[in-house]
Amino acid sequence: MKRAFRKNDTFIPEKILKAPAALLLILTASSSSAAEGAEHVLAHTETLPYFLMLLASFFILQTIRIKKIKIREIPAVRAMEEAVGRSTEMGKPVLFITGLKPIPAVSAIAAVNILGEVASVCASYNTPIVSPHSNSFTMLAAQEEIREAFQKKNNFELINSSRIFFVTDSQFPFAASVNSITNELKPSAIFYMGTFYAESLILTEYGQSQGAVQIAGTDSVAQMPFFITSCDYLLLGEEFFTASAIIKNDEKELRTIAALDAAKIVTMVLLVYSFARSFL
Amino acid sequence: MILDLITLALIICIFSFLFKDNPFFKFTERLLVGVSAGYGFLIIIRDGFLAKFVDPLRTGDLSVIIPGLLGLMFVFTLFRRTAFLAKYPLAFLLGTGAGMEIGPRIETSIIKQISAMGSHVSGPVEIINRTVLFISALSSLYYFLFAVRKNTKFDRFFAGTGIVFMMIAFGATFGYTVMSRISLLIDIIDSVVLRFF
Amino acid sequence: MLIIVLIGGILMIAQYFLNIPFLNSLYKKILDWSIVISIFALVIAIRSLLARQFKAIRERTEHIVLPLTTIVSFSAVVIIGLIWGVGEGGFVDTVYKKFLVPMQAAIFSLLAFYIASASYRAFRAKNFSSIVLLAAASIVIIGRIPLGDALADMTTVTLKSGPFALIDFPRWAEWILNVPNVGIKRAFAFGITIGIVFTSLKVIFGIERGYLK
Amino acid sequence: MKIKRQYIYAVLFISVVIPLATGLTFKVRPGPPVKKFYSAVNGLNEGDYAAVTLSYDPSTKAELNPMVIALCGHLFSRDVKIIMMNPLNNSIGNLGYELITRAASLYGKKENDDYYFLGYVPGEKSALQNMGEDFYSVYSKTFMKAELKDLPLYRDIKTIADAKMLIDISDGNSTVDLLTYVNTKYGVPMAAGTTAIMAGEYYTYLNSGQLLGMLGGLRGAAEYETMLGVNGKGRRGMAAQTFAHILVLLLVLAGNIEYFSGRRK
Repeated sequence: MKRAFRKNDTFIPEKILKAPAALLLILTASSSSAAEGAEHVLAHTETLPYFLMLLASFFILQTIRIKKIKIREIPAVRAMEEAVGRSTEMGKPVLFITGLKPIPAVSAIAAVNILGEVASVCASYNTPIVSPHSNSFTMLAAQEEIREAFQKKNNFELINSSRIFFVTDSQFPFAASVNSITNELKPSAIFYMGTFYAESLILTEYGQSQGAVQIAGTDSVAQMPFFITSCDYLLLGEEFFTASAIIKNDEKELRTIAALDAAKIVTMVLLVYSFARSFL
Repeated sequence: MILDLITLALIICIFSFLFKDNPFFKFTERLLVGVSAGYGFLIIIRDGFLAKFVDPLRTGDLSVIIPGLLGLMFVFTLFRRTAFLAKYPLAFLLGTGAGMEIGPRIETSIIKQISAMGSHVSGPVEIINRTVLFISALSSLYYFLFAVRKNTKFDRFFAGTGIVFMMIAFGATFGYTVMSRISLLIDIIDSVVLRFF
Repeated sequence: MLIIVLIGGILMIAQYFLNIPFLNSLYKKILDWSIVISIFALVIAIRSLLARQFKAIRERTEHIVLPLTTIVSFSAVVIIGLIWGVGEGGFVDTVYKKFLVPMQAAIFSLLAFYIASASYRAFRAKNFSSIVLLAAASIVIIGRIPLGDALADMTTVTLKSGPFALIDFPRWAEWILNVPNVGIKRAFAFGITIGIVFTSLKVIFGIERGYLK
Repeated sequence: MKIKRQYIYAVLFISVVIPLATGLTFKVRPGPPVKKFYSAVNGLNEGDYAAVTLSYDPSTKAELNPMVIALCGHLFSRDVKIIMMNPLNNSIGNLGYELITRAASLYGKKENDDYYFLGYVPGEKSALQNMGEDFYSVYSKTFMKAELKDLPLYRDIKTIADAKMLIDISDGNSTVDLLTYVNTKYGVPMAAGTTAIMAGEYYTYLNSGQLLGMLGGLRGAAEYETMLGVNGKGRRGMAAQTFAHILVLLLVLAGNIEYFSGRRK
């Protein structure tokens, strides 16, 4: 099995990818009509064609070679490295807070992915990273991610001084504790990534008052205004899910972003169709 | 009564943090962390360990041994040599978690919402409102496109429209939230502080 | 390891779209299983919490009372709870009602203060979009308090079609919440969901591998 | 000149304490969502059953308790029977029981006759679905452990669809679940009360007519109390809200004056 996982190789070889891509395209086209006849096997038939469309755009853009995918610049992504650099200059650790929703949730997976990228920047800048958690799964995944990032850069000393730990799983005691940690460490860069609830402003206002550069990324729409007012940079909406791919900047990852665009254009078309229908 | 006084004192300790970080706040914070972690632990023992692990074992449902073993692998992170075993339960969680969220998400956040945009409208006010709603949704979706946007006049205008609408929505959310947050303070003052006067 | 991710992911997607009883019951099982796994993970997490406190005591990085507070309060709650249970009216229940709930409310209410300082600092009319943000926020802020009603009552004129308020913050606020706000919320829901689906697909098909090698 | 944070905090604290301590009240004008809510509840007849689900955490009780109190009063005064439960949130049970008991004693209503409190059952969404098939497959006992089989409720209510109305008081997305599993599927009319933050999202459902009415935040509670002609926590809070909101506006203004005067230099 080991041979299948060469460096820079996706899990599934590209040749195999082409077959489902073609199949999916046909399925998408035919599913909306076929679904009606097959309700005893299929559930959620109104959702299925849309899902197949997403799947198709995902696979198709994996196989088509686009010469150069240029991603629009996202200030928050560029600011991440600068923020770590600033911490290094000031000799302070970087603080990374993951959201309250624990790991089987996709927002937590995305947060840990970004944590990995930030950690590898930290490893090359020789800056420790501190991350308090409110959930054990997220903590364990973060530990693995950070160990991996520092080992890759052969920076073994900092694994120990980088601290990933659990505080408590209840919302406001966690917020109070993070404020206390912020006060103790006086970090010059704080990252907030994941799903946040009301505690967002408690965390960011205090971090702001301590003069830290704050970069946030979240999928909780209700909290975005507060991240905007109290943080320096924010990964809005789906930018949060693509950030780790943009930092990595490898071709396969960029292709998934192009696929995301394609899926969104289809959604926009559906929206236009639905809007037009409302006048009939 | 004594309990209420202790609560009041601890609340004052928490509010004192607004003024300056101080030992009293630190003490209260540590106390809270300990108590809430302990309480959370007890709850998961009752609702998780006993209800989802011990009870099924008692009734002869042996399938819970699988997550039990996966869970035990986490314990191996305590030893350097076996730490890699933690990746197996994580892989299980990542895979199933990623798969679970797809279907319901699409249904509630996309399919239902798109069809809500297609409900019938009549009368000039409704038509204008629906059009504004449509433009705000479309332009902000456009703003978030990553790869296909080119720097043209149309692009700047349409994405700019998206930003303006986003700002309106964010401003409104902020404004409305002020009320929620002040309510919390009112409640605390009303139910705890003013009781003693 | 990636094969676990792949199979788990595909099975879970399939259970949503296919009417196969086995998969549906597997889905419910797996929900329970993650809870069982989390118990073991929590043990590690609690160890990490306590180890940090003991380290602080050993290395004297802070006053000894602070880490001791956490250790003692944690152990007290856990030991008492394990012996006498967490039921109605017991010690743990009292701690929850008389201590945890009001304390959480107190920390929650810090937000009232923070939202005030955030509004002082952040709403600068720097450019067009921040002016829009400021205007929308102000309209809703006034529209939600009796002052807005009073202004509307004062400026009401009677037209042919009935009374009409010239300055009607409550109604404007209502419109903003009802129309552009809903549009934006929907757009975000679309974008975020597509983002979530693609992140899931990347995980399932092993494109985003991270530490799972 | 920059205003120190601590001063802002102090002024805010004072501007909330004074109106509360003096018991000042202002007039609020009910808006359309609350008017709709009121008339929907008023449409219930004597002896009808209304299901009230509490789906919030004690941490948001500040905004939602006044609604529950006012709603219970409204329903009791119209002799509507209440089935109160919290199937989607485990932690609100005690508080909810306390609220309804207090309201009942004001109107001289008897537990397990004029009102029922059923508490929490595990299962969340699947519990909701089952309520539509057979109510007693989900609940067999009340919160205080009385057997439902022996109560009048058992005779009148077979499924959730026998309730004339469902009112969800929530701080999250639970109303959406109830709309899908109870309203759409079994046709029980629904209304909701929610926090100010969530109200923005609920307008979608109000718009589409899925919700008959909505109470949004403390303001919603205050409007509702005004329509009922009672003087509750909602209206009392609105005076403090007014001062605090005006303070926030002044702070925004001060911030901008500071910004522009700083830029001119």
